[in-house]
Amino acid sequence: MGVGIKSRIATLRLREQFKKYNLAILLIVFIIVASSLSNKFFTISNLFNIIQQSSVVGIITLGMTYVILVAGIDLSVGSTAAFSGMVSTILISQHLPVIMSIVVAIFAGAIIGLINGWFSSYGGLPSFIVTLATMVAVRGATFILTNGTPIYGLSSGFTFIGTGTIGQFPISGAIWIIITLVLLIISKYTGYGRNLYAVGGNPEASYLSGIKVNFVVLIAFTISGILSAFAGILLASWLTVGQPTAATGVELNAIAAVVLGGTSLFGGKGGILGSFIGVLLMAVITNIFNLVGLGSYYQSVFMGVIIVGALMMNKYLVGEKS
Amino acid sequence: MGVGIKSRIATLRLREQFKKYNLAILLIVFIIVASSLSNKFFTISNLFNIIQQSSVVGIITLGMTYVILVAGIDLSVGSTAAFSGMVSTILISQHLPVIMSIVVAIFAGAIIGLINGWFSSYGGLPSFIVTLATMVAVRGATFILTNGTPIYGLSSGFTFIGTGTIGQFPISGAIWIIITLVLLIISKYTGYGRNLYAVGGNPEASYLSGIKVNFVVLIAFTISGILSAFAGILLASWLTVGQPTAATGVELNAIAAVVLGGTSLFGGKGGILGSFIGVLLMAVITNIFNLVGLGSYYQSVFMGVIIVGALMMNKYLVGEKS
Amino acid sequence: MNKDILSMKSVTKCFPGMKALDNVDFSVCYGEVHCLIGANGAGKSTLMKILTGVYSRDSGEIVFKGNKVNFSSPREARQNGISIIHQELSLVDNLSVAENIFLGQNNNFKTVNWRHLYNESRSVLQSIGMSTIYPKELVSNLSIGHRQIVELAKAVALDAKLIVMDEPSATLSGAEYATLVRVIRDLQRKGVSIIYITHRLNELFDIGDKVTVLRDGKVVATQRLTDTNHDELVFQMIGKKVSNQKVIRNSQVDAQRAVLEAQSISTKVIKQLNIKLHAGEILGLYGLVGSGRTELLRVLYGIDQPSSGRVLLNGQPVKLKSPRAAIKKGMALVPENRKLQGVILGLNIWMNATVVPSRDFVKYGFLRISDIRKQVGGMMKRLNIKASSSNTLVGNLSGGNQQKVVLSKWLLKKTSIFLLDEPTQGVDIGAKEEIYRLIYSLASSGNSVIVASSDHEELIHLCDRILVFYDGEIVKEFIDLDEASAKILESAVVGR
Amino acid sequence: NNVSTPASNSSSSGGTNSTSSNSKKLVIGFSQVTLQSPFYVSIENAAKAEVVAKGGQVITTDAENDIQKQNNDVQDLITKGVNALIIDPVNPQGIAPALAAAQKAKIPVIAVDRPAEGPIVTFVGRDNEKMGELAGQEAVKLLGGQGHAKGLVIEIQGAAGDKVMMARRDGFDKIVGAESGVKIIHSPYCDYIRSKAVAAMQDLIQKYPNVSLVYAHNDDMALGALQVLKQYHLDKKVKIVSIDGLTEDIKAIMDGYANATVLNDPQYEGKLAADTAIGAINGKTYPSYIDAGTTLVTSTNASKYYNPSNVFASYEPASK
Ligand SMILES: Nc1ncnc2c1ncn2[C@@H]1O[C@H](COP(=O)(O)OP(=O)(O)OP(=O)(O)O)[C@@H](O)[C@H]1O
Ligand SMILES: Nc1ncnc2c1ncn2[C@@H]1O[C@H](COP(=O)(O)OP(=O)(O)OP(=O)(O)O)[C@@H](O)[C@H]1O
Ligand SMILES: O[C@@H]1[C@H](O)[C@H](O)CO[C@H]1O
Ligand SMILES: [Mg+2]
Ligand SMILES: [Mg+2]
Repeated sequence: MGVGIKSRIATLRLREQFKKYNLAILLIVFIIVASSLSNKFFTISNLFNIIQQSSVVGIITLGMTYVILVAGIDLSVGSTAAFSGMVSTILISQHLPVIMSIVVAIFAGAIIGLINGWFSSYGGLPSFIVTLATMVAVRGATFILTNGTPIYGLSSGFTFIGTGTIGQFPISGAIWIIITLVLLIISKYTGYGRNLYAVGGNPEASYLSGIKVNFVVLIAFTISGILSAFAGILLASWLTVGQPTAATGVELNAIAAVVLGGTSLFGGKGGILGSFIGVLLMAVITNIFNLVGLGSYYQSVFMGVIIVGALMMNKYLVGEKS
Repeated sequence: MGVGIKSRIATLRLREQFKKYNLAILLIVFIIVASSLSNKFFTISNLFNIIQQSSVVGIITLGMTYVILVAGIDLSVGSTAAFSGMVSTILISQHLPVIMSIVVAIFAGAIIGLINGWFSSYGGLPSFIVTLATMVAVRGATFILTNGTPIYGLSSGFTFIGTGTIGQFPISGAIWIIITLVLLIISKYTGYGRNLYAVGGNPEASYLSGIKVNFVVLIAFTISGILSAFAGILLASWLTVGQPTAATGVELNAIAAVVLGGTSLFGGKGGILGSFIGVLLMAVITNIFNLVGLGSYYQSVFMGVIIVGALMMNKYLVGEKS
Repeated sequence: MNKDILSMKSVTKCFPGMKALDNVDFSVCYGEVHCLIGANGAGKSTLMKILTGVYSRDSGEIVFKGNKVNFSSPREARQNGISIIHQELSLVDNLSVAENIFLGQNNNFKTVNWRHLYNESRSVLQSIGMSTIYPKELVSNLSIGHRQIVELAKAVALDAKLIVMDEPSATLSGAEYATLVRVIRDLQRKGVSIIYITHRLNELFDIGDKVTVLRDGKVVATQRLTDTNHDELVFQMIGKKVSNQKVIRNSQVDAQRAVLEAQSISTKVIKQLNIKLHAGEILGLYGLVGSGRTELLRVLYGIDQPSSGRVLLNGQPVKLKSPRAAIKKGMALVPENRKLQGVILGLNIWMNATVVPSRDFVKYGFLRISDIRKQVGGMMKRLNIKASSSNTLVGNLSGGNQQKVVLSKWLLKKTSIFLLDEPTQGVDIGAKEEIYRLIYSLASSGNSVIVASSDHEELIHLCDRILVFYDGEIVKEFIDLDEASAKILESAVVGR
Repeated sequence: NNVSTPASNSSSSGGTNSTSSNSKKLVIGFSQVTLQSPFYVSIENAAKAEVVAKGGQVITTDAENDIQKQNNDVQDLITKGVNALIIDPVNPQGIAPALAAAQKAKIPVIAVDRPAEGPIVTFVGRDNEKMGELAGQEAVKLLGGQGHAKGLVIEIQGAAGDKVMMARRDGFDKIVGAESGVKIIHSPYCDYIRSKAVAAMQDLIQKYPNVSLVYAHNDDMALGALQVLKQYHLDKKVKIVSIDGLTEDIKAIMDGYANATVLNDPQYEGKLAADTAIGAINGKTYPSYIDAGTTLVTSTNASKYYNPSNVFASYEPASK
């Protein structure tokens, strides 16, 4: 009997351990599967390729993570990315200095984030609907900018950010990793980071404890706006074109990655590192789909099945009850 | 002082009254504005036209309302509609009887709803991610059905449902209104309906009180699946073609209408009648945009602004604190 | 000997890293009121959750009405005739009182007869003597005490054979407690068995037939209440003698200095209230459920704005627009609703304890995490918080231990005016003494404290002065606490 | 040269009062499949410019690729009162309710760019299968000539289920598939969008580093593929053939990065549709199909079509 209980406690302990690293384990499993499906998968160039491809949605996902941590959601990230991408490329095509164009475009993203954040906090509206509205409105504004026409002929100083490499390593990937680290440190080791979790976990208790709940939410959305803007600029730089249709639907990928990464849509639980891995997971899946040449209709079906499957498996292994 | 308090109480009363009818009032305001913007607006044919146009998204919105009442969300409604639309038209083009084809297609929708519901309740996953996955997967499956080609040449027995009228009144509109009434009655006067609100308001308390929380959620999603399927069939019947791309993005319109209609995304508050009006509100807005000939990019911008504006105004008038 | 309606044998339950129940034997006779006591975290709630199908047990056996049972959900337990009032309130806020009373009794496939529902609710409320609660009222509009009453009505409405009450009296004051006792007697007369959990040991002798004491997940004793006494129970609970002599303090009220003052404050609930809190003073607020104590504290703390009147701090009028503003002025609030307002269940102990923004916790913009954890660890020892470490999630703590975490966040913040709303609700007797000692030392070092409590003995024991609330007004002030112990109950009930 | 370009903005909009006396004025409703792609914006702009030049007005709606919305849009245009409709349908069959409503209101309908099934005056468009064939013939030439052609071809496809995509695929595959030395790899659908083509190409290049030619269903995707090829320094080795005549692609052909494109001038198509609509209002009759014409552009004739102030190269069939 005593032995039974001890082993039970041990199992529970093991599960706790597993809970901590489950995502990394999942990623490794996926990588092993992918490698066995195609010998092209585990090559330096393909791996760097995956990182390059993930960096835009990866950066958006980081901002999304902060927003979801405070129990919000940001559907406008794709539109914001497109808007800022257009703004930067328009300015550059008007021969403004690259840096200045980028700064203005990021500023535009910050404003959109502020608007989202204000209405979702001080304004007291659900962020889902606020950002749905800005998603639609900002996309419209993006088309108005150039009447729907893309901007080509960008300076190589600009396109370098998105297409360049350090050695073989893509610069955009490096930027993504750096931003990940910064946001990770903020979330773990600063007051603002702690407040993110508190506000997401229990806004009322946080308010009564003197946390500026609305302000914390406002900033989370602003960060999301800024990062989306930056991602949009990176995308334009990578594609060497400013496109008003860019990044359509990216919000869903970002949200999926955040959830796969273990952050709760109800706020207060999860974190940056999980989202980073979540993005990589999704990228590995699409990459291997393409490498094995799976037809695109089937890709959709499998993608859906794999997402739910991975979450269920994780849930089962971690042994959580609903 | 006494007078001050009396008038204050009167204001509060007024607000309570207003709270009850605020949506209807909002709709009337919109209608008045619309009528003053175009003399074509307030004509029988245009009004019936609006009802006809709204019926598909209207029916989807009803199911969405149940799902949101239990604090879930269903992103897969558009894919389900397309899938069932395709299934019904494929069967009809194989010369199966219309009724039977419709039954099979609705059954398919019910299955998708059951899957969504199971994973979101018994499975313990957030419905956002579950239905995001089915949204992608079911759309893929829809394309697989006919390798992406639409189905046309449907029997007039089938197309009558979507295109026919009673007098001048569109049949599809009548169907929408009947389903609204049925769901309204269920939500107000049956045990299931009351349990919807309880589960949405506090799932834990509901569980502890012996409500079959998972079952209630499962059924809500199943109803959403069934109604989406039906809406998809209606759409195919109206367009006289089964299209794999049909109803893309309709989930966002439905959610916006539900929220405009006063149902809380956190569950437990709101209801069917609000959603009905919410759909009409949105339809009036797009209709008047087209009647005044507002450019499409500007339509997007205005749509976003109006949604947030209407919600803020409502909030302010109802005098709610965040 | 009476036959057993319930017998639980060798029940064991583990949580990650700990054993919550260790071979527990527990049985209840037909028609018996069986009390269950133990320090915070002893396993009382866990045992009841296993009984009612909320948790599954690791091993052991449960026999109910002669049958082996294994409820896999609360629903099954209810269908078999067991109802429970959980320690944490479980009502649906945005539904009416009536719907909450009959929550879980709706058949999904049947229609709802609203008139019938309201009538039934009215008669249930009447039967427990609380017809002042209106069945159509939304629960979100009720004070926490009234919610507790609705919970009682809900448990009664089920027609159960066994009712578990997990700390039903924690926020009830004298009159409502009397109602509770009467309801229990009625039920007992009808042959219903009751398991009663409380930290107010006096209550046991009012209503209990037998008592079982749990300590660290083990049964220490089961005995008839006539065969034991207060001190013995305390000894059994905490395993050591508590010095019977109450903590004595020499109060050092500076009656010349009013640190906090409210002048004719009114809101929807309270009317023209005037109070003064002096430096070094412990001021008690007593009253029936819904009398307006919480409402006053909310105004003082800047949560609600008064419709008239003003608040003065150290003689200066202030307008506190938010709790944050109040905190900046040196105020602290321990709210009455721990789960919704006090703790953040998904965060661990140290994060909860340091959730109040403070310069002390940061250096160069970064959190001094190791220092913070050291401080929190000290506080955990001081308050005897039962947890494996400060990394434990607060959601996994027992109710009383959660309450201690809420207290610790203000002790760490070092404020000067403490507003405590039911500060010892759910706290065990050992820790209660510790909290009293803390409040004393706060006051004697010049801080001021307002305690709103439903436990008049607690107030008499703690305070320098007690104000009695009745229907939003202060109807009595007791400076002589001996007089208070004789008259305070009456005064709260009759409003004079 | 044709008008179009960003400057001639969506001027009919701005919430101006609806013209109540439309009997006197020429008002044409244009239901566009989408305004989120320059190709369709150009058609619309050109049509509008043409009508305005003739003293009329165009009211445009944007179906946002949603067939249901398009039917609603057309219904609204009819309610508003237009003399003729130009429709670029999301789908040839799904537009039936709108066509029925137009017929009832006795409003002539011109389909542009994509065919429509039902009571319409005529369809102004191009033969996309033929465009695929032209691309295919050039591809065969680039790969070694008929009967000798050799190599691996990656075909980047348009939008799943779309008629245009199928025609461009079928035309190309018919020609190139006949070459035994050539193998065609169909890539995932990239929806005519550059970023999707980039991502797909990046993955494909891992698997098929020995690719000899890329055929893209439009220039935007071809340019995406080109970018990836540049990154892997394969741009001079791998041939690129595509469709549309995007000025940026013409430039790439002139610079030797891309090899050929098949013209698909939206400006001319739009102008032609507008002229036809005006004719229809005045009772003129038309054959059921009006071909807007196409031609192949390679390095030999690219400079002739290069005009940096246009988004797309202009082309009018000589026969007209
Ligand atoms: N879900 C859980 N996960 C992990 N540990 C838990 C969980 N629930 C309870 N515990 C632990 O089990 C022990 C017993 O808790 P329980 O709630 O039964 O105590 P209690 O006797 O009811 O105390 P209190 O008087 O404070 O309510 C506590 O140490 C608690 O931390
Ligand atoms: N938002 C509200 N709307 C309507 N009535 C309210 C609202 N909030 C509180 N009340 C009522 O005001 C009264 C005073 O409540 P308060 O919480 O201050 O009482 P209390 O003395 O602290 O009692 P308790 O012990 O129940 O907490 C209660 O009767 C309550 O029902
Ligand atoms: O060629 C055109 C354009 O490239 C457009 O982007 C998609 O549809 C095709 O007809
Ligand atoms: Mg307990
Ligand atoms: Mg209170």
